[in-house]
Amino acid sequence: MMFETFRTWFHRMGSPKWFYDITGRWIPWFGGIAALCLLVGTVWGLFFAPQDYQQGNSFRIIYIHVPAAILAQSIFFTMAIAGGIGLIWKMKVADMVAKSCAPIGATMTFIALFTGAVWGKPTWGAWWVWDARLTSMLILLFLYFGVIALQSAFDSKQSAARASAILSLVGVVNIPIIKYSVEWWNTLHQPATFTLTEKPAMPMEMWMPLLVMVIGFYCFFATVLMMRTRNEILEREKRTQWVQGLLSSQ
Amino acid sequence: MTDSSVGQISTWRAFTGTLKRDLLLVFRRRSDIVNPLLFFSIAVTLFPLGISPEPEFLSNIAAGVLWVCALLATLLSLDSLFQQDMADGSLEQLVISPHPLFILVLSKVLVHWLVTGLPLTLLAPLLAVMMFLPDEGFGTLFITLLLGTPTLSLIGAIGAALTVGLRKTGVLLTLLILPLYIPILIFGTGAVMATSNGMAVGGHLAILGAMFLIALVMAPLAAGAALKISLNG
Amino acid sequence: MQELLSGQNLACERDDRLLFSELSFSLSCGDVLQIAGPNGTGKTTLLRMLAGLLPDYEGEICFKGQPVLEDPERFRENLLYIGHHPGIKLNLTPEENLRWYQALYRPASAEQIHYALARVKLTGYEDVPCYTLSAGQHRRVALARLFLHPAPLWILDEPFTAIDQGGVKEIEQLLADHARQGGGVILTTHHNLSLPAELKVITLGQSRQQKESFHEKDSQLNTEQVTEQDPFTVDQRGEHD
Amino acid sequence: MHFDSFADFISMGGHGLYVWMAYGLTTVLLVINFVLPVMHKRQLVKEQARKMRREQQTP
Repeated sequence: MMFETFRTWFHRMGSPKWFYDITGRWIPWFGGIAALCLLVGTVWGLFFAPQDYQQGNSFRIIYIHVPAAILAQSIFFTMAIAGGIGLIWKMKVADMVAKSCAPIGATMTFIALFTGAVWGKPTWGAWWVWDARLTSMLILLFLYFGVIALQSAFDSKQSAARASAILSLVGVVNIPIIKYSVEWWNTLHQPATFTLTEKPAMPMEMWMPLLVMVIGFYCFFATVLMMRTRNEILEREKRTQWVQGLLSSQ
Repeated sequence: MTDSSVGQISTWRAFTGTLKRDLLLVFRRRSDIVNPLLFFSIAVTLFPLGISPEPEFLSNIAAGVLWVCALLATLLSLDSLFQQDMADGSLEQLVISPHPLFILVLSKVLVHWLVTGLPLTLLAPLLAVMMFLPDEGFGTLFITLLLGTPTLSLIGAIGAALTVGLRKTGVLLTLLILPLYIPILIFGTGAVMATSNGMAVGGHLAILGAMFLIALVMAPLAAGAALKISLNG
Repeated sequence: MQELLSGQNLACERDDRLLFSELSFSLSCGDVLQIAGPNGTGKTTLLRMLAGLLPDYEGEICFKGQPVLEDPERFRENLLYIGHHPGIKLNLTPEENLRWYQALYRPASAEQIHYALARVKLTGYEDVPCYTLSAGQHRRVALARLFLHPAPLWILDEPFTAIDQGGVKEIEQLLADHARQGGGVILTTHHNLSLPAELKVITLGQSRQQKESFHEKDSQLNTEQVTEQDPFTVDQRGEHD
Repeated sequence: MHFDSFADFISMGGHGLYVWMAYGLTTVLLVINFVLPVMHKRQLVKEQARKMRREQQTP
């Protein structure tokens, strides 16, 4: 019974029109929650959260650095899963979702890198330190660039989607290996440097805004992802009647 | 039609047949073997010239330089892995032959390693002398390259398969593959440095071996799937 | 006669362009099927699809009544496909080229390979690197596989490209013999085939002509060109790419 | 409220440059990420309108 329900849902999900309609209803909700959480989280993090006893107020960068870093990785996973679904079940919508993930993920990775570097300046006294987290973020950014470059190198949209799906799946297998090896490499070369975010115990007032920001970032990602996928649907299905009707009515 | 269908279809024969054919092709065009080796030697030479010929300094960076250059030499030779087969139509024949595609891909990757990875590994100790690698490091360098270069060929095959159908590959292959090479580089050089510092390297080698096995299982499958896509690009 | 290959409701869409749809056919043992139609109507695509090189299509292809996707290996063992590019390595001799192909299927002795090369008029060229041979001779090396690999189903994309008139006659004879012995052939060609056996023809691109009127002039021209096409013009085109 | 005055808030205990740089660039990038699909959609609608007009002119 459960399985049947899931299958019909999965099947309907594969229909671009259905996906377009349902996400049209979801976008305001996700967008609203995203705006609310980002606003509340920022105000809370900047005004009300206490400052760190070691790092002072530069600590407040954590409220964007950590969510961006989390998102950078989960978007890569989302992209690979969507790509895999598109590859196995030949689902067009999944291909489009995977394609829409890449630029958002690259942005998040860049935000994580940039905020990490800016945070590093007052903490370590240098704009760039070969810290394990920053280094893996840098490699992740390269992986994103690879997927985007491969995506745009193909003439055929179908082949582009398939090829980048394979690349992102290969990337997903590699991400834990890369992370592990970079961390190991880091301990080898810089023993006992203190990392930016790993605190033994953060007080409640410090991590609550962080939680709010993480939720906000996730909702923001969902919103933009749906918007991009909807555009992708419009572009690829522009010969169908429903898209033509929909576009000309606006 | 001949009436002699004596032999049976055998995947092993397809594997060795492809292996023999590709080795023969390389043998006919020897520059495919020599060019990566020349690149390797020249690139290594640039470091003393570009940074400093001081023995103490060079011995510090020797392992890293040798590994990075070996990696780049492999990368540059990957471009042609499937290119010829794509152009002359024999790639189509590989794909529709009654054998699992990953076996045939494996055979091509093996040839690639035999003509680039293996010679690079053999040449590396020689260049290591010029880079003043500490004596203890030689064995480890050789073993890590022996374990690491097949992984480089395997992972590289995925990138080569993904880009073979494109009109202009350019640096795309490098962009796709280099980030995936980083773990191998880290553990390869890490092992050599560890021996130079008198530490045990069993762990490093085990990890390199594990990465090789993962690549051995997964890369031919991924490359095979990528080839099928590239044929339709 | 037993059915060798059949397709039901085949449709192919490449990048939002519908090449053909609702295409059904059936190839029995003893049939020769020609795919005809003007350039760009999907002849090669259809052949690639039938050979299993195209993963996305709609409809179903059956080999001896069984869907190809259920047992692709069995289908592939029984298929001989020669594509647009002959698949010949220029740095290898004809004999070495054929030896590799036979390694993929059933091994052949040197005598068998020499016999096959003799049948395509390449005696004396067995040990010569292929880059010294002409485009027509490359095609002949590929066609020599027809004598070596006893597959019932042949799919040939423009097998007469760059082949001289005498050669075309022989290959036509070969196709007829293969059909008489119970095999099936699917091919595209711009030649007017003269076969003793009955020739089935599928013409692609007709429905499109009806829909898009501006194509009409084009396609009329094409049917005339097909009959008059000189093998040498094809030859030159083949060498360019 | 953690800060005593607005100036205090801006200076962030001497780390103002870093904090505001991080937050500023992030805001810009997030806004760009949001605006791009909106513009893209507008462009798609415009293209469709243009196509409709063309088809009406040459039936």
